[in-house]
Amino acid sequence: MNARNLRHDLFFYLGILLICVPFLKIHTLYVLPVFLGAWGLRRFADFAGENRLMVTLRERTVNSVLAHRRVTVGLILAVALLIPLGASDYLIEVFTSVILYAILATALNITVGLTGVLVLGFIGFYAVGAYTTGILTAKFALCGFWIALPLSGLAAMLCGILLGIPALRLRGDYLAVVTLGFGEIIRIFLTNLNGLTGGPNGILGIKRPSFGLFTLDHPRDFYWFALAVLSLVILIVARLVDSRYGRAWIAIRENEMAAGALGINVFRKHLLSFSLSAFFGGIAGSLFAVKQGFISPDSFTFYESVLILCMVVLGGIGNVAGSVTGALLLIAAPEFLREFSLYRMLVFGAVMIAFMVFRPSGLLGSRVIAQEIKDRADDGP
Amino acid sequence: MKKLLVVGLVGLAMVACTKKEGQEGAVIKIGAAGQLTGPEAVFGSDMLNGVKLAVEEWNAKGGVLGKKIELVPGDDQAEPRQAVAVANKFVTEGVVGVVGHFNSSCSIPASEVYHKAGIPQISQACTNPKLTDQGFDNVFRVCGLDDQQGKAAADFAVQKLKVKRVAIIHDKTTYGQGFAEEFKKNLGTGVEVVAFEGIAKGEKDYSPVVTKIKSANPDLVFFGGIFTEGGLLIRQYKAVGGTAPFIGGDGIMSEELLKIGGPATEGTYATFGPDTKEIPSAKGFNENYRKKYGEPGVYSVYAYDAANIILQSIQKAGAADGKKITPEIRAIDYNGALGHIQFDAKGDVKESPYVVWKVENNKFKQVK
Amino acid sequence: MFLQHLLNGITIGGSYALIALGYTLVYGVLKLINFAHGEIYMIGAYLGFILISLLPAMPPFLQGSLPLFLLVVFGIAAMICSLYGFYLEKICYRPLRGAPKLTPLISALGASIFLQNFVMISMGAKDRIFPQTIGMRAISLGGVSFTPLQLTIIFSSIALMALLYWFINRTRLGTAIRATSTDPFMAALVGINVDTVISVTFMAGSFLAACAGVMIGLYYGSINFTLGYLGGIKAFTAAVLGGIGNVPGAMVGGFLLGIIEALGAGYFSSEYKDVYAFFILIAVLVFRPAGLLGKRSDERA
Amino acid sequence: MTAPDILTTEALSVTFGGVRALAGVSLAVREREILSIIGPNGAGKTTLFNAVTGTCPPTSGRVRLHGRDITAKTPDEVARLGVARSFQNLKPFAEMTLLENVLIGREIHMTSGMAAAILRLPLFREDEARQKRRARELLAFVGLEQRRDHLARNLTYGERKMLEIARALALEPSVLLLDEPVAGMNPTETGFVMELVKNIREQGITVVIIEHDMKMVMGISDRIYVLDHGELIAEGLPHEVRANRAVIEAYLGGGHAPAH
Repeated sequence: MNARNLRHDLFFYLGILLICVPFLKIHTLYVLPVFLGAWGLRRFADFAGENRLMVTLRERTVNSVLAHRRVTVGLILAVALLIPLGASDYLIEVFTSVILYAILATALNITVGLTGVLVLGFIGFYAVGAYTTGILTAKFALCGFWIALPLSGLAAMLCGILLGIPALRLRGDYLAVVTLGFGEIIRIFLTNLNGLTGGPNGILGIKRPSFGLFTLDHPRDFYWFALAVLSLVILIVARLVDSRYGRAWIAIRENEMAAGALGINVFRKHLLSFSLSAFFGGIAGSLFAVKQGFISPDSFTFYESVLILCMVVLGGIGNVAGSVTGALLLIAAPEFLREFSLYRMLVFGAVMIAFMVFRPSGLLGSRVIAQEIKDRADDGP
Repeated sequence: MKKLLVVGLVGLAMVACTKKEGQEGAVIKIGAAGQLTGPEAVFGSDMLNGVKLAVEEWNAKGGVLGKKIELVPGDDQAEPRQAVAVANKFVTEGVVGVVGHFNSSCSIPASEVYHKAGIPQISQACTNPKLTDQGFDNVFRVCGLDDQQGKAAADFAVQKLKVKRVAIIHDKTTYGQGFAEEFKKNLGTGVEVVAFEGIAKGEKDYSPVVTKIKSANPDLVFFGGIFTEGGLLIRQYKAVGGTAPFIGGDGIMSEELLKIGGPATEGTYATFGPDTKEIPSAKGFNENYRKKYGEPGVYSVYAYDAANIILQSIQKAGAADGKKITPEIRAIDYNGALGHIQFDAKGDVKESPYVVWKVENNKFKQVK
Repeated sequence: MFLQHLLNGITIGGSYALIALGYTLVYGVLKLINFAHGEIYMIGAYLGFILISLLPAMPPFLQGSLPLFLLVVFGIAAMICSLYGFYLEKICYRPLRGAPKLTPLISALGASIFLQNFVMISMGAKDRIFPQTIGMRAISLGGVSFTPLQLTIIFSSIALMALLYWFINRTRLGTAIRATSTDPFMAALVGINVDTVISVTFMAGSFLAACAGVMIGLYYGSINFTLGYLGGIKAFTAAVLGGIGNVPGAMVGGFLLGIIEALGAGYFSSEYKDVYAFFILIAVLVFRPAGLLGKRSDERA
Repeated sequence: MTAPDILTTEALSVTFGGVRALAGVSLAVREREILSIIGPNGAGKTTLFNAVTGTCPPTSGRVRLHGRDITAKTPDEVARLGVARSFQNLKPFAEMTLLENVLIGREIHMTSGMAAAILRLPLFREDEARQKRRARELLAFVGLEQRRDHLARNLTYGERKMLEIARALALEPSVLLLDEPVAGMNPTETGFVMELVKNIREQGITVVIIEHDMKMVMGISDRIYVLDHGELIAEGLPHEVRANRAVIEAYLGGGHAPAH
């Protein structure tokens, strides 16, 4: 830490304090510990990076986890199944929300994680799915839940294709903004098409699904149903990733031109991942509609899209288990820290910046890191 | 290590929830739900303080059925998903009666959770008829309804102001649009509705709408919505040369309207309950509230009465059990700060006298 | 009535243009959309509010003459806001300069949410109301009525645009910015310190956004911490409409969007007012990504 | 009788805003031939490859494969028709293993649909196994088989060049376009690549090479075309081209006796 860059740091942080004063007034002093913390964290991160012990520790655990993959997945599934037995209704409700958001995060991960396409209006598909179920089962009672569920997925998929065809020809940040526009347009239409969507009053009295006589009214039953859907979605996505489709998507993310030269129709593969994402988004929307029983436009704001993106980023871009962990952290944690709910979004914003700068591959690391460590292990000492 | 991290977290959550919620029965819990944070947090805190005052008064007299009353606050941040989470939290913590949810888009989904758990819910401000149309026996409200409020505003416009041309604006929320539709229904044939426009809540620029309204040269402009948009509309309407007065509902009854709208709000009408500062029965409430929490909000007195109704019903029912309390609430003949309150079959207040207020030299005054 | 809509459109169009310039300048130099730019505009509005409510504490000579006081308010707000722009670039963009396209976008999104909530927590979530300082009396001239405030807003936005145009085309630093936006690699080769140029671009964009924020605060009289979200998207639409990366394009795009919105909401239905902006955005991006004045370049994927 | 033409271009030209990168180039590639295209830097060699493969569509002129017009085809269509290429500036899929890189080349030969992949049906498993076997053969062919599970990111420069060739061969092309395959390689590696190209030709694949390394060009080319400033200035057998006055001037800038 030579003098020149100490002086540089000093000016840097002093400047930040200066611009905080008009807003925080005397509370600016609270900002100081935050800086010291950030500065210390940064030093620790560098230390942890080079230190032999830390690196080997991380490698050994990733290896062990990868080695017996089946066991870890089995363990998690068992714990997830047992939760409703011990938990109170409130906690079951919270974990059901976690599951719904995990489905959404896994769906978004197909596009953001695999094909490297940033979708900002993803909540639009969630809304289309929810309202399709709401309209079909409650508003006009045309069919039962079991018909409405696939239809919701298909409706969202159709929107995905209609949006994808023009949008997927665009460059990264343009595409992100077009999808943002899509999300807002969906919400504005939901608010204004009173006849179809009930406008701001939304749709009431959406029934819970039922198998013959037995309806999933009790939170515990609905939790297991949602868990089954989540497991199915993860199975499908994991198997697709570990097949020609996953490889094609990752190849496109890596280098579109090279993929094209090898005979891959880049546009069609983009559209496939985009509409698959939309389909699972619609399914999650349908579950949300029957879980809550009442839907209105204010549940589908831009912040929800950002929340889901944050889960994917935090968990690890392109890592299916990462998205589930992200959902768990970002939905369950704030419930237990209810009194800090005011600071929730502030922390999310800071976390997104910190992760992009220090650890773009997220908590669980993208698939690549794990693979790389395995490589080094193969090379031997 | 990472997958184990996930397992650890989930395990921790399991442990956290297996321990039973505190000791049973030693305390009677009353829930108070509303938006305690966010842009309209002022409505949430008014409600919370009203309920706190009632609970403290009862606890001073030894609580109810010999047990202390514990107030459990719930912050739904004016968002339906959070409202359902708060409702479930109340059910788990063994709350026996709930005062709340402020806006309709929160009260309605929460009422389903309370209905399933058999816990009585009294809303102090949800004026949308749909809440009690659901046919839940445990759902009541102490405030008026949009149709009553709409009728009062329409009658005032037709009979007192004798207007012929009316423009209607609403903010496309469950409350705003419902109230605007009720007002339109009750106008009758003699009046021509020259405009019926929705605006986007949270926007700043309403100059296109007010320009369109001005060119329709109405005698009166009705606005269904909250004071923020109300103030902006009035201000921009006058800025483009509009002259007709505005009339709104309980949503615009707040000092904030005068601050945002500025001098342009002079002569604006609003329908609301009788002036709680004038009615004799509310004198006690106003003094105690001012001592503890400063100037009472428009809805504090409603929350105060709602809490008292629940506590009085618990005493009459002789048991802190939602199923027993609900019939007592339905049959109650209550005299409180708002005066005489009785509930009809659907759970609405039998008669809720709406009166019209007017802004005169920057203050709300009741029109006689 | 048409003239009245037109006037409303131009007033709001002026501030769209000022914010759009920020997007265009940053895009020119970094080929990146600065998602957090909308929040800088919101912070400008709040700084305007804080400074104006300090009026009583101001020295007497300022209290006396209104224009001088306003000039001081605009100046200080713009200065502080450009520092916000500087730190935004230093913390969220600089470390990610070579990173894949996705990372800076997400980091900018995080910055946007952080700034919004920073202001919400420090200044409260309730709307903040500007004290009524400037004459609000409506003057009507041939069926069109407007307030002196509207005139000051229209003229000052045009003056600021002229100032930027002069800065970009007539000063050494301006030329360096243009050089860097055409080819950063070559610019560095000929000795331009690309990092300082990028910082200056962010500060210039924030300076203009701050002025737009103070204007909007004065004109509408009430501001809220979510002001930046919708304002930002609208301004970005204006920048793309005019041709992203093209300075005159942003100015034209801003006024055009303001007028289209005013006429659309005035004559069709105001419920879909925001939808017009989003439709234009998507239509331009898909059918003519270079925008009206921009040069055709391979913007396609 | 000389072999029939497999790939021909007719008056192909490409202009980038005023700059004529290719000016009316007409050349013919014969079946199972090793053809080299040489010329000084900036002569338009890579532009020719881009125009042929559809990476950058030509401003005028025709490209024909087996006599059929493929001028307007997109790069992936051209690849599917059997024209594979490697890139001058390497483009491996860095975050994927070597096996996966080559499997991308096998993509157009795969038959299993989404349902089969999700349900892990025998159709899927056999398809994957078959393609993996072929991919490993190709990796072995270029000598990278034992590192098949390593990330492409960790390869040396020479190994990346080999991977590009293996990936291109995975398309089972009829024509292979190699853009400077031995640039920056030492003599032993160059020799290995020369053997490789001969082998590829044995398997019935026509090879067109852009290259500056004269030892390679003269060593294995059946015919040579010479490009300069976007125009064809010479064509013929290696020894003819070596003695051609115009070629020497293009390379050495005139006034020098041919190097013996």
